[in-house]
Amino acid sequence: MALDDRKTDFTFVGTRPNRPDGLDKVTGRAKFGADMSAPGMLHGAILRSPHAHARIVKIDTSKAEALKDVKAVVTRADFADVPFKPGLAGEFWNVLENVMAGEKALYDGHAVAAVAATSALAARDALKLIEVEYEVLPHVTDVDKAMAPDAPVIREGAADYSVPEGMHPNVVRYHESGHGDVDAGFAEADLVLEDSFVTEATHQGYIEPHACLGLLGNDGKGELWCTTQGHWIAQKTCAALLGIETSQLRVTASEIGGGFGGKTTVFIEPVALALSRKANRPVKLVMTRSEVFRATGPTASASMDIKIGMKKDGTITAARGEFRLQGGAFPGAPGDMTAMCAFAAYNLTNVKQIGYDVMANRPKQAAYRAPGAPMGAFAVESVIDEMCNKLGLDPIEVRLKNAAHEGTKASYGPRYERIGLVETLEAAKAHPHYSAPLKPGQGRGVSCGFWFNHGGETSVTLALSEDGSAQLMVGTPDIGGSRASMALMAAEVLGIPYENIRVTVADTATLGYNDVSHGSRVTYASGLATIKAARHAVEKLCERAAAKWDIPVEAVKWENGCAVPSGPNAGDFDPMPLADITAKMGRTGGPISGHFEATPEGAGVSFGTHIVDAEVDPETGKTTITRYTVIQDAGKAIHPTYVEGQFQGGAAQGIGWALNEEYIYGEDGRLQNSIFLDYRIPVASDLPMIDTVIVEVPNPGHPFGVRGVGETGIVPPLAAIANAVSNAAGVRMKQLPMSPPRILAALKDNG
Amino acid sequence: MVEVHLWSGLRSLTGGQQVVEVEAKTTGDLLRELVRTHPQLEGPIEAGVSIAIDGRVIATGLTEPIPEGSEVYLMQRLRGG
Amino acid sequence: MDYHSPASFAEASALAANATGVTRFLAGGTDVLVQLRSELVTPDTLIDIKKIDGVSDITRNADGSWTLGVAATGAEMSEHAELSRDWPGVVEAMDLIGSTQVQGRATLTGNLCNGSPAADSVPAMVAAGVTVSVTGPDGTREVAVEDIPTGPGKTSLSKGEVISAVNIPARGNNAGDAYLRFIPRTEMDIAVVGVGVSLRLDGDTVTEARVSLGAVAPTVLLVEDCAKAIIGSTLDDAALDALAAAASAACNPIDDKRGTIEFRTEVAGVLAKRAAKIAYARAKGEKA
Amino acid sequence: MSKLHVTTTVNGDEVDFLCDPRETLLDCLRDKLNLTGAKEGCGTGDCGACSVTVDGRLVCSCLMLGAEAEGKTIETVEGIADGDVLHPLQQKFIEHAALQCGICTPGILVAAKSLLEKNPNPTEEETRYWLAGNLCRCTGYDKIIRAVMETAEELREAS
Repeated sequence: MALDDRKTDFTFVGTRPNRPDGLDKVTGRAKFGADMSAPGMLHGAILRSPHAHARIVKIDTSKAEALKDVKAVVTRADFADVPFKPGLAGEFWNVLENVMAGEKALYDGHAVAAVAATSALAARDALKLIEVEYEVLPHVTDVDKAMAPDAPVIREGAADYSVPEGMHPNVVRYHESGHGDVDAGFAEADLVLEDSFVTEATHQGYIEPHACLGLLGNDGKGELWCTTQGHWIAQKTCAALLGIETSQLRVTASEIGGGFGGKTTVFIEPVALALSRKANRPVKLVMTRSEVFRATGPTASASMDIKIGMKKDGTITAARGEFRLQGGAFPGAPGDMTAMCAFAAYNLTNVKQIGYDVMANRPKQAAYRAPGAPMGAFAVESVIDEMCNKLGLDPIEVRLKNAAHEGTKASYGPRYERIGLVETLEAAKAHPHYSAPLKPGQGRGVSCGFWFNHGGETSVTLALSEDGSAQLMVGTPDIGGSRASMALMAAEVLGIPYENIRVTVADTATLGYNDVSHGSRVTYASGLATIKAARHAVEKLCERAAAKWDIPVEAVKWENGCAVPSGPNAGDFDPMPLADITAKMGRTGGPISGHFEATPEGAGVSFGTHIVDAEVDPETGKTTITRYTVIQDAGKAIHPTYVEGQFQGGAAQGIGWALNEEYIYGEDGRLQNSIFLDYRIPVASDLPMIDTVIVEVPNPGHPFGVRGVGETGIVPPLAAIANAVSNAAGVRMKQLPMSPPRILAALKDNG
Repeated sequence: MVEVHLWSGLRSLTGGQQVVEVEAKTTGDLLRELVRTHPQLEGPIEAGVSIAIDGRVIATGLTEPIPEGSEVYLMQRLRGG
Repeated sequence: MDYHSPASFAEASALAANATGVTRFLAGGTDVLVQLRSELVTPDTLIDIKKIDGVSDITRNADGSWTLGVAATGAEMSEHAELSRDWPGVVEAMDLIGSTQVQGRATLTGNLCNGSPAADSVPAMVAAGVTVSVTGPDGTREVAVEDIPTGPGKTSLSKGEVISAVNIPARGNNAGDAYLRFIPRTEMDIAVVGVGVSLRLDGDTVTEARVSLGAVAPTVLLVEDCAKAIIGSTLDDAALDALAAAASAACNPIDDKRGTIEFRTEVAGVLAKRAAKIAYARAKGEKA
Repeated sequence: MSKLHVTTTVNGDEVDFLCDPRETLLDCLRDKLNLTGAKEGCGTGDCGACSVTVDGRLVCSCLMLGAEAEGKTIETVEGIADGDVLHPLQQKFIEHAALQCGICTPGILVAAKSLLEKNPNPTEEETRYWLAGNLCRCTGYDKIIRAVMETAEELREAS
């Protein structure tokens, strides 16, 4: 994009108006996934495997079917009966297998059958009458054990081209990249440090369980209401799994009660539709919290080895990392992303990274905020911190010395465009937090973090009304206030008040394909499309003005919400406000809309630096986070308050991951902590205020300079907190979560 | 000709080369030519790749122009949460 | 499931005595409903005792002792200034259970009858020497709190028996109690270790003490050795170390998702010291 | 299984419904009375998204049976605003962006209102502990706590 196309002085962008859907959300009238009902509606419930790995010998549903309240029972056979489109393979096949088990139950909580009945209680009661005969198989849930020669095989033949010969069949993808000669680099170093790190799987922990209401007739036409980050992917996937035409299924996204990556695929939606088709009535399915934990995507667990060489002055001479990620019983653990992001903050001559995608008997991992990046940053930034300690160097100075900047060859290959890492580090160094005195027992940690960000398919329509207001239809569900950002950007282009723009998340029948609200893409991609759709409408507005003034359209420009002559030579006309044009639009050429669709490529990578203070109780190993500061490059903050909110939310989730959240499996392979009581996400009293600094280094790939901000904020916290805790406790913590028993044990081992 | 830098994991599919040359004016051309000249690259390309042109990451697009002399990297397809 | 809301404990007892299958009494319901919802326990008969007269009352008797109705909630206890002054440890222990919302419903009796070794209010009640009135087909008897739980999820109550009141002794002079628990977060967790201490002083010297431990054995423990370690002392460092050692020695915990054997054993000693110091300060009339 | 007939007052309106003894107050509010403002985030009293007040006392409606509502007075998020005038907390939550996805918001508003009625001048620590049973996964609580404390301050100044 040409630089002169970029805007730098703003009227609306950068202000902090109330969100358009605020009233709905504070009065309880906003409709989330479970809030919809339909006439004649049935309630569904899903039977789940109690075994981590078992062959399904037989399912007898006859007793359940005999109940008068039960209107349909489905198993995998009901999906297989469907005349699938040829070639249901790859990820569609994986999703089907995850949605309803086939020959084997692959993890504790894997769906094996489902019921639709006249009430939720009746459906749950009916599940108890379904008899499933299992042949229990050996299982494995740990990533390193799943790679060991004697590990039970989850599925033969799941590995792709990339896996070198001789690896266990549970290793399904392999990634290797880097540049330079790491051995030569290590030889140049004054200090070489090598260490291993482990992180447990964590769940996105959105407060709204998955919920949907599906209606499907035997004519192949259906309606689906669901809580999702992307209703087009839900449409496409459900259609494929049910063997119907994509366009015959209309999907409406409900308000979404959090996603963080976990609602980028389907779980219960195809089941509700299958039940509905069989019962010929609408079916509502709502997961319990326990189902959410057992059967929807946690992030991957990881086991990692890092080796870094450093000169006495802090220059990194070489870096090597090996990242083994376990992503449940299906391919998909982002070992490649972990590897590519791990060293991305640094300007390295010699770097090598290896990533593994490993299957185990756990639920299919789903994306979770910068998927893969936080684990790698934890390992790498811990080693760098330890090296700073050993060499007596300031951790921010060392990071600045090695920081990537424009033109640096990234660890994952290409050279960076304009990036803002150095700016975040300089801001961190200058922040009062960094120089504030620490109390006894406290430690300070810093870490950098990197994420790619994403563009994705995007389609936006903006329609003007006769009174001069505008309705904007976007296809990306609003998870955190994006309606406000869209309206601000549209207002900026149109020059009409923010309040005059109504933003709607359109259903799949009213807009072209839109990729999921993920990859920090909404403000970037839907924002870019909104700007261009608004500009498209402006072109038409200018045409109408030109026609009225009888001058060439090139002689008209758009300024402050009015068409004006572009210069003295264009003629002497009073500015023509938007509302004057739209008032007569029906008689001057017809309705005026703007539209834009594309797959914008230019999301712009993003960096952040976090500073955290932690206090450790040496007698109990309990950690308190006493101060936290997030500094991140947003490119351009459209609505700064919601940008701050993204920073704060990422940090809070990182604090949970670092300190207490984890998937705990018993010897039997069953999940031990499938309720919020035992899956300990941070509560209000656990956290301090979270300070934020928004750095703005504009992204050359967006008209207003936007970089996505949603994900990067969860990359630095694990390492920053580990560094703070390690510095407070005087012992290096290498395993997450750093729960009190682990810290106390480490303190004891350290004497 | 465009010099395409591969990630090192792909060397086993290109007879050890980490940089290969193909004739391409767009990202679509580039992928097609890569598969034509190195058939073993079909696997990774089908599995999904992104292309960086002078540092700008093209996640999926096949129509992006590749200017003469630009630095081109093949990358694993990026995903997000 | 049948739902009953009897008007008296005799009626409640008779309903339970004549019921078949699984019977549960419903006070605050913060455990019963969780078990019902997760289908761990679906009672055949559910007896709601909150319609019985006086079950929410908190009464100070003439001798200084307290009688609490079985449906008096944690919130009502915390709001009761006199009770909080007499038995801050018991009140705080109850207050630690769950959220503000849970406090609006949860009761001492429910916490006790749930039979969890990690129940926060139980060690505090045991340390305080609390008893409960148990009404059954044969009338009402008084039972020490420590004699109610018999193992995880189990109590000594027999069919048809229902707790009808909670009796807290008179606090008396120069005495104080405290309860501390360890949880990984600041709120909303089940105790990994809990310690209740109640003691009385003569001058600076401890003359009476009861120390109890939660979450370190199948039932809440009343640990005599802990009491012995501090009785006769001024709670000096040697006494505190002896207390910690006795507490750790009394532990017979399990490894589970909430904590390890080593952790629980170690932290039981740490918390015993800290709780004893608070109780001691309170007995001396200091703010703690 | 016979159903129970329950008569109760919700947001000032006398209502009645039939429920299974196993159904929670939350089930009844949502499915029988179409008051879907209270949400089920966990069903175990751990998330607070279903918070309501019963006879003025803050509770989780998932931890109370519908049958227990007989004769009680219940207030939900739908009853917080006074006609078309938002409660100051509601207004402040919008202004402060104290919500992102908004699923926890109804429960937090009910809980925060209950706090300010009991304690018009809460400290940050008191506010955080009072709201510890209301999980929010989006905001890190920062803006929520600020919104509650600023509302408290404004209400104190106004009275």
